[in-house]
Amino acid sequence: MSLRILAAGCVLLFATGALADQPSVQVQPPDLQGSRPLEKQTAAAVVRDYLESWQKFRAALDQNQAALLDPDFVGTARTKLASAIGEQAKLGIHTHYQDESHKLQIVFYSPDGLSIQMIDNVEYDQQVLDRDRVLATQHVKTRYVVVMTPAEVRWKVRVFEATPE
Amino acid sequence: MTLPQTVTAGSAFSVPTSGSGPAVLYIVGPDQALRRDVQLGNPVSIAAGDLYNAGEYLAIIVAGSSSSSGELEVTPAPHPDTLSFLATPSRVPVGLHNGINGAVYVFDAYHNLIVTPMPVSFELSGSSGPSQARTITTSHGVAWTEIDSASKQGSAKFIAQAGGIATTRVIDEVPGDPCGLTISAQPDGAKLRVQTALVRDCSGNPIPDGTIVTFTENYNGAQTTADVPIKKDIAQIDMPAYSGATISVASGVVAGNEIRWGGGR
Amino acid sequence: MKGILLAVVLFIATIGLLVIGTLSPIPTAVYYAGGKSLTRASSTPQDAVENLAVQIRQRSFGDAYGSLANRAEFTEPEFVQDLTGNTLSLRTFATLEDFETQPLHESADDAEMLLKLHWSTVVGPYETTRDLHVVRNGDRWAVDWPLVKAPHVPPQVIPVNYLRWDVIYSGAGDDWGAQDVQAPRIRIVDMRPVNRAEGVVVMGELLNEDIVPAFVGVRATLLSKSGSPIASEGAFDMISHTLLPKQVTPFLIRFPNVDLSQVGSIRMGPISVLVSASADPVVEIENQKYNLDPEASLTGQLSNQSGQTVNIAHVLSTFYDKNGQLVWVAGQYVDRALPPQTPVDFSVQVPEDLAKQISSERTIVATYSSGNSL
Amino acid sequence: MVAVAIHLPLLLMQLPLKSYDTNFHIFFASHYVHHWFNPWNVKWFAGFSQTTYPPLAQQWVAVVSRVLGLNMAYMAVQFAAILLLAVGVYRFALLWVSPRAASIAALAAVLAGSESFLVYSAGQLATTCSAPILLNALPYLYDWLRYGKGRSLLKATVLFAATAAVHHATIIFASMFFALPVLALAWIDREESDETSGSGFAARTVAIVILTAAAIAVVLLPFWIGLFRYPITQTPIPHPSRANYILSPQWGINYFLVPYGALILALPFIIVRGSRVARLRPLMLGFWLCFMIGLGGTTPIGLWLLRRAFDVLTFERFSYWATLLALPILGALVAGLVARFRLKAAVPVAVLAAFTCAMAASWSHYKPADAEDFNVAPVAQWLNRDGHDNYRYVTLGFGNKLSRLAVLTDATSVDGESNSSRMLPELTKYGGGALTDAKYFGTGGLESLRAMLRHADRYGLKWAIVRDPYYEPLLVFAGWRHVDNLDDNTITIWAKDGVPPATPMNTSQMPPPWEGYLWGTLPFGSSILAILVVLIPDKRRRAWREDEATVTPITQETPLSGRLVS
Repeated sequence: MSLRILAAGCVLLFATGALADQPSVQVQPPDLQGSRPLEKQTAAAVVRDYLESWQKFRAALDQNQAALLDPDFVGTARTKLASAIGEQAKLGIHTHYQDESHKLQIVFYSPDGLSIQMIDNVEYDQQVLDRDRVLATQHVKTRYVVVMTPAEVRWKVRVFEATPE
Repeated sequence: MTLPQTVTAGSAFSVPTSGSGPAVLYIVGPDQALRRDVQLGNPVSIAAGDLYNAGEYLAIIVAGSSSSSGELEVTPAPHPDTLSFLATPSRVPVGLHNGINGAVYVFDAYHNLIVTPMPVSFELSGSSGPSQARTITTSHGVAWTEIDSASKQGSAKFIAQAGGIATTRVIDEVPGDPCGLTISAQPDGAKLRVQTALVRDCSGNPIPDGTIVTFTENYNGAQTTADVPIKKDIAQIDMPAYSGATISVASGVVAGNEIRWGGGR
Repeated sequence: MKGILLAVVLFIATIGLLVIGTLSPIPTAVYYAGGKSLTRASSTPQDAVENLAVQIRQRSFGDAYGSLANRAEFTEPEFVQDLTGNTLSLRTFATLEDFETQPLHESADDAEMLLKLHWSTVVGPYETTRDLHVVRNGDRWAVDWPLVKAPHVPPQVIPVNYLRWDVIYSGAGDDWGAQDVQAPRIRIVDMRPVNRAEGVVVMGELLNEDIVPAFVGVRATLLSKSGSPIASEGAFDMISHTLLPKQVTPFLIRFPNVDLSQVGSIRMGPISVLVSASADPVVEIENQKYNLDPEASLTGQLSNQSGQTVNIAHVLSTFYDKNGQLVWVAGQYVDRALPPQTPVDFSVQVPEDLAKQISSERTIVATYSSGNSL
Repeated sequence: MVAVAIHLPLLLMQLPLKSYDTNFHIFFASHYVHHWFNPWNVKWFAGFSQTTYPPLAQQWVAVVSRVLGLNMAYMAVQFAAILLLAVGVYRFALLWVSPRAASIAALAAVLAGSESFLVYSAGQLATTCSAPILLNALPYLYDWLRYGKGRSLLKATVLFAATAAVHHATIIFASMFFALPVLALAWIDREESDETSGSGFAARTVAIVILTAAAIAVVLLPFWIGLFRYPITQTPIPHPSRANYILSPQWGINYFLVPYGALILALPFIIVRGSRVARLRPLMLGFWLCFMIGLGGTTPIGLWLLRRAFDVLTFERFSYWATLLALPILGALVAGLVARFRLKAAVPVAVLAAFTCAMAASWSHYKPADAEDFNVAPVAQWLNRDGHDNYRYVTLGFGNKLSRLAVLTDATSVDGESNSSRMLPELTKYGGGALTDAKYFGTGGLESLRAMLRHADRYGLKWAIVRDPYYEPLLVFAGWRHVDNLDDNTITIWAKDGVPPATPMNTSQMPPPWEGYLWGTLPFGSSILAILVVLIPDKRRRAWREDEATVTPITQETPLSGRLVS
């Protein structure tokens, strides 16, 4: 019940954010695997940190600055994104991502408490630019599987992968 | 440009193109960005291993000032290559129900999470007693289980296996709290040597050396205490020898027996 | 003529101000001069004791020794060792911050004086008291220093059979899923908040449930009735941070200027880290006696059972009432080093208002041995 | 030439780096190098504003460092100050004595023990830079009071403002000792020449006071705002210059014998000469008062006059100012002796002066600020790697290397060397100075250190970098773990587990951007303006000098000086 309230709260919170060029966010009640109960503070922190990671992801891919990823991404996710940024920079292109909506659901909380898996049905616009020249724009609707692991003061994205719906 | 709807990570594929003249093909996604010079009208070949990160990509052909684009989805390779096996705890008391848990994330050779369901087998085998095994099918690329710890102490192998790939963790199954803690005393010069019997847990496992045993001697309103580590299965200490003193023992929250020196037990 | 007069006035003023400044120095000058007042002729027992204290404060041990009446009974190094310890101890680096004297008895030829020395050390202030016999020698008075000779540790061989745990971590880097040793399991087995005049005090006991040593700490956060945090503090040095398997430590956390009536709940945050550690030294706490008079205190001796000198010991005592409920946690640093097999006295003070509730106690000792920190 | 011969080699050897405060000034300068218009410095005290200390000398170091690097830039600015001091003392002395005596005074300034003491032992860049500017302002003050020249008013005002921009204590305290005698002199000279009415003189005095006060208020506006918002309420920190030098002879050597040197022998004669010659009396009285205050706690006069400020100020600078005030009279004395006894006087005086200078310059070798020199680079490298700089640190036993480390590392600390800039209650409540030297401040210092370690979590304080094993017991009992060794195990690193990464602190004290722009513009601008206005030619200068020579009372009242001048 409390998670439903949390979900509703998140929707409200982020729906108001949409007015300020923020994506709309809908958090669905968890459909959990795993024996560990998920506290509402943990769920809220994971959602908050994930949405913040999108902002850093957008900025890093747009500005080709891998260092911007550091506070929010770790492990495979950080390595792959940083590698893509390096390739973009080498090709002289950059990518502007604008996420429009997220539908989030937590699906796994590992019994040791050291990983949380989330599904994000996301819609975003992807615009590839060669310096200031727009090469292409695409509206993308896909599903991300996200694995987050705790760092010292926040959850960081460790797996960030678009998968077939 | 005619794009395949999906390609498998790391596989070779080609993109047929139409028209004529030179152009540039970009394949851009969050995890990878590729560029190929192409001659329009000829197919563009992407070699095996060139596009290996799963995800949504935007493919763009740029010829002069015009461009066309399309979506391309790269899916993980179907065969597992790496298992991220989170097994905890590294030490677990013996005889604990669901005391050991493991979660496995299954990745392909390019560190893409394989989200198609597949069976993962877990097996816990200790130095003594039967092994415990179970098979779990992954959901969104992850499978997990919980297993009881054995009743005998020792190192247990916790193995996760999927698609022929196995990963092993070692779990130390350690004794529980001391059980039936008893002491005895003998005079040792002017002192009293107090020592425990062999310190065991309730399953008969010896309590590891270094575990603290607290001796307390009360005599005539004065108290003498010492926190003594177990060495070679027993703990011992020299205490003042007062006739009529009571000496008790405890370890953590477990209390042992009490003896009276000079006044019988 | 006017000019000469001005010069004379200025000379006189200068000399006058210098005399005033020296004979009646301002507090800052007194502080740097090393005492409450200047050393002066020891024409009274009080002067003699104060002069001695000033010399100790200035660490002029040679002068202090030279002023003693009974200096023939011991050497200057023995006197210095009595003040600073014969091996590294809390005394070694203590500075005498202040002192008090109190006459106990005086006759024409001798006197008894109480000298309270307030020392400042890195771990906090402590106080020592000496009963001094002062004797008249002509028109001067001199102190008979009651030397406490350092216990002589007999030559012996103590078998070294200590237990030690070392930890090998998986190393730096991000190798997710790779196995690492987990932090030790610890548990708060008792906790009680009390209201004191200075604020809220949260005390309790922490147990290392694991089979490996734990480096522990406890933080408490006071939450208001609405759930908002009021204050967050740690146990600092009122806990034994290294806990061997199944060892219990008391802890005490102070929240100055907070009233318990403001507190709705308390969030406890124990932390534990797996560390390399040694089971030694074992310190036996002998002859603990709880005294109500003259002031409530727990006294006893510490006896170092290992072969290694303990330079500084911190005695931490938990006091319970007759129902076994926690009443108070108190600590005391011991200013003398603990040589092997040699008892050293300690005394832990208890607040007078709680003294009568106390029925039993439990004491542990946290230790520091120089050069053993890594 | 003497300044070049003596001080240039010492500065090229970077001798001041061993002093107490040099690294502090370099640290401030290093901030201005990177953040000229943002005085908020996160590296100390979990964040503090550099508007708490006048910036001009440090800003000049920052500017020159673009060419020479920070260390040599400091030396260059210090050298410029020494040269300017010779000029300033000469010009100031000319108000009182003959040109020959003024020349000797200027020479003595270069050799003065207190100058060398402040430059090489104390490292007080701000004091040694501000005094020369003040001295150069005083002749213009005299000129304005005597003759009412508008140019002099402008020059005096601008130079006073520049003095304030370098050092607030100099303008607040030293200006009294220097300006009041000049005011009195102008009044005396006015009476003799009867050029100006009393009311006119008073009006000029009021005018320059108002103008100067306004200029100082504007030039250091963010400083005054900060002082108003956060008045200094911290518990006084002990400083041995407040000791009684008779009762504590070791401090007497440090703060009296070394700075004054052979000048002590001349003190009675300075009093006598200054008393006998009416025109020198204001200067002598100013000197006497400053001298007496400079004795710190040796007399009660400092406490009587300064009250609470006595426990905030340090007194070596008063001895410095007293020396400068004595120099004109000393110049006249020496000039007289040399004129009378020629080489028999000149040689011993020169030897004594050289000895005074040498002793003071080398004092930092005999009584170094740090017992041992060591390299902080490995510590900086450690802090800068592996994310260590996500947390704050505190050093223990680093002395003034604290500032050097802060220049080299990106990590932030809860400690620092600028006592007036501190706002954290753990630092201001107990009467201790920098935490790194906590043990030298007795109970107050150690209480402060314990309070800070107790609140490590609050400040993201994870690292204690220890060079003095004295502190180890505290760290052990307070729950810190030894995690690393550096520099052949002479430096140990201790960590506190469970501390969250450092987050910005004290942001309510952060000056708004407009204050940053003022701070980056006005003080430095005042120095540029001062250079420009001083270049404006002074038409009456030569005539005034001639007047001065003729009215110098020495020539009138003493046969000795009469011979000297003739």
